[in-house]
Amino acid sequence: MTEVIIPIGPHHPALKEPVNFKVIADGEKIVRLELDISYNHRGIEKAAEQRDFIRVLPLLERVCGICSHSHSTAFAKGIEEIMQVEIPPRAQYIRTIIAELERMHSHLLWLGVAAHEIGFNTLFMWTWRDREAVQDTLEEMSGNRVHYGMNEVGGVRRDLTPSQVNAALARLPNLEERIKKYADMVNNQETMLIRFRGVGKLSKQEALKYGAVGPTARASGVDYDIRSDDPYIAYAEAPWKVVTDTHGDVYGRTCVRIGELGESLKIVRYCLEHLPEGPIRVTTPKAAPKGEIFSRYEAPRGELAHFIRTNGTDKVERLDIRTPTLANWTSVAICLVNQNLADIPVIVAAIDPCLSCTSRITVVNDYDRTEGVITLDELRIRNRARNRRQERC
Amino acid sequence: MTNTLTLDLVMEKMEEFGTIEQVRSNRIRIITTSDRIHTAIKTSQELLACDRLITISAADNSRTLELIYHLTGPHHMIISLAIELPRDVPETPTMSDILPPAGIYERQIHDLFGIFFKGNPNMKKIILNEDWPDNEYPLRKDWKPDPGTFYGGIKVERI
Amino acid sequence: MSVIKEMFFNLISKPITILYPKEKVPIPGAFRGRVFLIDDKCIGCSKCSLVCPAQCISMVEAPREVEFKGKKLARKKKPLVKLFKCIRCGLCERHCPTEAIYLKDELSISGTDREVVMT
Amino acid sequence: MDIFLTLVYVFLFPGFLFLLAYALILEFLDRKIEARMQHRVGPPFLQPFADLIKMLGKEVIDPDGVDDKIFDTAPLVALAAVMTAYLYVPLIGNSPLAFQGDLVLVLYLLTLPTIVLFLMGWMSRNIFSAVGGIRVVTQMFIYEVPFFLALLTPALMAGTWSISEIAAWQQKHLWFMFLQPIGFVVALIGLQAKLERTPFDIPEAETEIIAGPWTELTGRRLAIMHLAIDISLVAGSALVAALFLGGPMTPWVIVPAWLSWIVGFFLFLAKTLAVLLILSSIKVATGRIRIDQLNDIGWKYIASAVLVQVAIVLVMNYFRVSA
Repeated sequence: MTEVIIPIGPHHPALKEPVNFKVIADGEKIVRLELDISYNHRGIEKAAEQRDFIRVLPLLERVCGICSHSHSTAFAKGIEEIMQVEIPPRAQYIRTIIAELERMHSHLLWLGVAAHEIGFNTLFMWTWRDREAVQDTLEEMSGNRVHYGMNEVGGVRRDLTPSQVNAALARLPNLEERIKKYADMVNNQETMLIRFRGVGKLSKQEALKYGAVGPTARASGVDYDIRSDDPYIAYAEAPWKVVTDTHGDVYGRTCVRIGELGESLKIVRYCLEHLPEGPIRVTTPKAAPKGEIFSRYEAPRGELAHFIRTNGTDKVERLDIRTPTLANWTSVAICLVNQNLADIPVIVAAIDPCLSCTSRITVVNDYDRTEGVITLDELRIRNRARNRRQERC
Repeated sequence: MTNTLTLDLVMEKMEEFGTIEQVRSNRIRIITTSDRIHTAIKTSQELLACDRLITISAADNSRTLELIYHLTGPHHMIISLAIELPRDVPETPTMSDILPPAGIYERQIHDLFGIFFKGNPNMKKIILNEDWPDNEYPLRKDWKPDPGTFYGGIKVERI
Repeated sequence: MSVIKEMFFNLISKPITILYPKEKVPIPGAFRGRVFLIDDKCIGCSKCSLVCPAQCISMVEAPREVEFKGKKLARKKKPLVKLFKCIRCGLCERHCPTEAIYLKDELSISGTDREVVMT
Repeated sequence: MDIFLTLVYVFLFPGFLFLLAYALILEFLDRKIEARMQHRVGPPFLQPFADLIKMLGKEVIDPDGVDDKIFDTAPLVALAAVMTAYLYVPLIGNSPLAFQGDLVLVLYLLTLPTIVLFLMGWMSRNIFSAVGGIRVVTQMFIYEVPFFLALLTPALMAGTWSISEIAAWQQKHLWFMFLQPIGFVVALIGLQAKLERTPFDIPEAETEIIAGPWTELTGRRLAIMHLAIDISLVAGSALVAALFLGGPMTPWVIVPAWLSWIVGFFLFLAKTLAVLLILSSIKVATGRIRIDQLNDIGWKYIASAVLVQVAIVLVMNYFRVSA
């Protein structure tokens, strides 16, 4: 059959995110893939250079909806290191709790979306119902379900009252039982996830060669987890282990993510029970000394790297954000070759792409008052004109 | 050799590429020039077992354009190779032949900083929209959105 | 087949969805909802408008006699929050010296005109 | 029955009026069961009816370069085919229109919507619906043969080709569900595939090819095609109920005719709802499989299972005839 170019377009139902794949398929087999990722680029790196350290954190949280705490922690940790400021242990523990709760809610969300990709909506509904427990805990602690605003240069903005700690601990046993149920469902119920087996295989050498990060790499046996390689905040003290798998395909990534859910729950329980007393933040100087730091963080999707360069003022001279999804795109393109068409959403969803992470610049041109936008009613006028033209001819 | 990588080991292996300093317990920074960067990365891959490129960071310190290649490996140490490029003609050889993930990073840096990577297979625009005017590089310090040009989207006169 | 067992168990148990208009969604006390200002505590130092990332707090002329740390103070202006632009990050509450501006857990933020005046 | 009663039978009570209402009720029950199994609340009772009316009122958009006359008539053909198929299934005792061979006619009429779906996909000049159309046809080839075999084996055993007589035959002997369990299971799987419900909704996999052949259907065309699929759900489950669960008759004869009709009607309702419950739980419990996986499952397991069933039936016939 001749080669067919199928555009999996910017607003594809499988991937509610603005990415465009031009898939060159021969019949049902994929031959080549062209990737176009930047549809909502918001200029966060340029904008970050104009904001002082207090106002840049809310901006950095909005780089990505699901891993907002990752970006603000990576940045705050970097700046504190440049200022040589040691934040109190209680703040470290609170940051770890929020980080691991965010990882749990991100993985549960992914499990639901991956099940939805193969039409298995029951698991989608159940995982998102269980995710509510994590969301409620986060909402109690930080005041908001998504953008937690817990981080500040020099510590944490809100303290955890004993009632919040007990309420969170009360929710963990039920969550633990649900995670065991999902692990058992994935491991020995074959028919459930038959679509995940042997799809999008990535061998260990390929994962290393193409720079895969996070669960995508760990599913191929690469033991690459920043929390254990370069421990930060409270990961050195909490008892946990890196979850790896050898399958390398989408099924392996599912097992890794469910394993990580269990590990995160253990970390959260440990941190909640051993929350040290003491202050939650330290007053830091307004400006950071001239310096440069490469701050790494293990976001739910993989390794997040903030390259921060400061020049003595209270603003950042250069902030280079490399998000995990950007690193995983090359390995996705490799996994997709000669898979068949029906598996594109499953493989792409397997790296849990977060598109708002990968693209970050848009310039709204306010000077000469023209805006690149098309209003809804203009769209309707054009449509009606086209229909009228059709009826006449 | 792979589990710990001490400063002097790196010193002895990478001596001829440029000055080496230990920035932090697990960070080593090497400052070289753009013509030796390719061999520097190749030797660090073979001798220092750095098999993974974390990212290529680019920065503009208003005198020159800087590129920093961050490499790491099973030894959990980060080797950062920094090079400086002149502002008028920023040229450097591509690394995508020895480090495949570098392809996407180089295209992104090319869009935002205008650094040309000789030998990169497809240098298409990846970050900015299609009708972004050419040779306008937003992340450079001296770049201002001048009102005359049109930066994309569909032109609608604001009422 | 534990999935089948759980399916039929769900069939007979009460669904978990909260029927929003009838049943109220429980909002925890610490929720960052609408911005409020205690007028007699505000000393018009415009720290909140400086620190606001969305720049939606503008200072408005509102001369008033205010008592601050025991001393009488003639305040010239007070903050006005455009609630539509406010991203509810809580930075103003964090940096206000006299805790005059604060976020309550009120979910419904509605207003009549474009620039909603803070109550 | 004289002409007047037949007309009432065809148009009013167990006929089209009741069929439209019952199709919407079954769709409501299907969505409600699925929702409750997923721990959700599910739609209100009149939701399918509201969807139908709303879709009928929506603007009809013709894709460029498509002959809109065919696009309008194709759903009507599917609807007509499925409604007539419904009439031959016994509802309140023997259906008045029954004749020798109406089982084959019903099976043929039930495949017409699939052909129409393929045509819609192929005609709408859109890459996604073209791929969807191809998938509809490949899926039809895979499940059609086992489905027909599974439904024809009761006729082999009962010795007649009319559905009503097969149902009557079951009153004197066991239900075919017990006599031919494999056939019953394959019939259910085939029905699930014919109605393109979740394990087999490969043609309209919304995460891969948007809505497959349904992509360009808008307004009243979508409403009619959706209604056709609902009615084929009713017709299919009534057919399976009649062939395997004994249909609306009762073993002991009830003297007053109208009482036996009512009892038969309630039996019909109960059995179709039972079949619906099984179909819904299959839909909730599994995820969509790929077209090539369906291919090897279809031919390896389902086809061979039904062939075994046919062999058993032939052997039983041989002994019974000789004994």
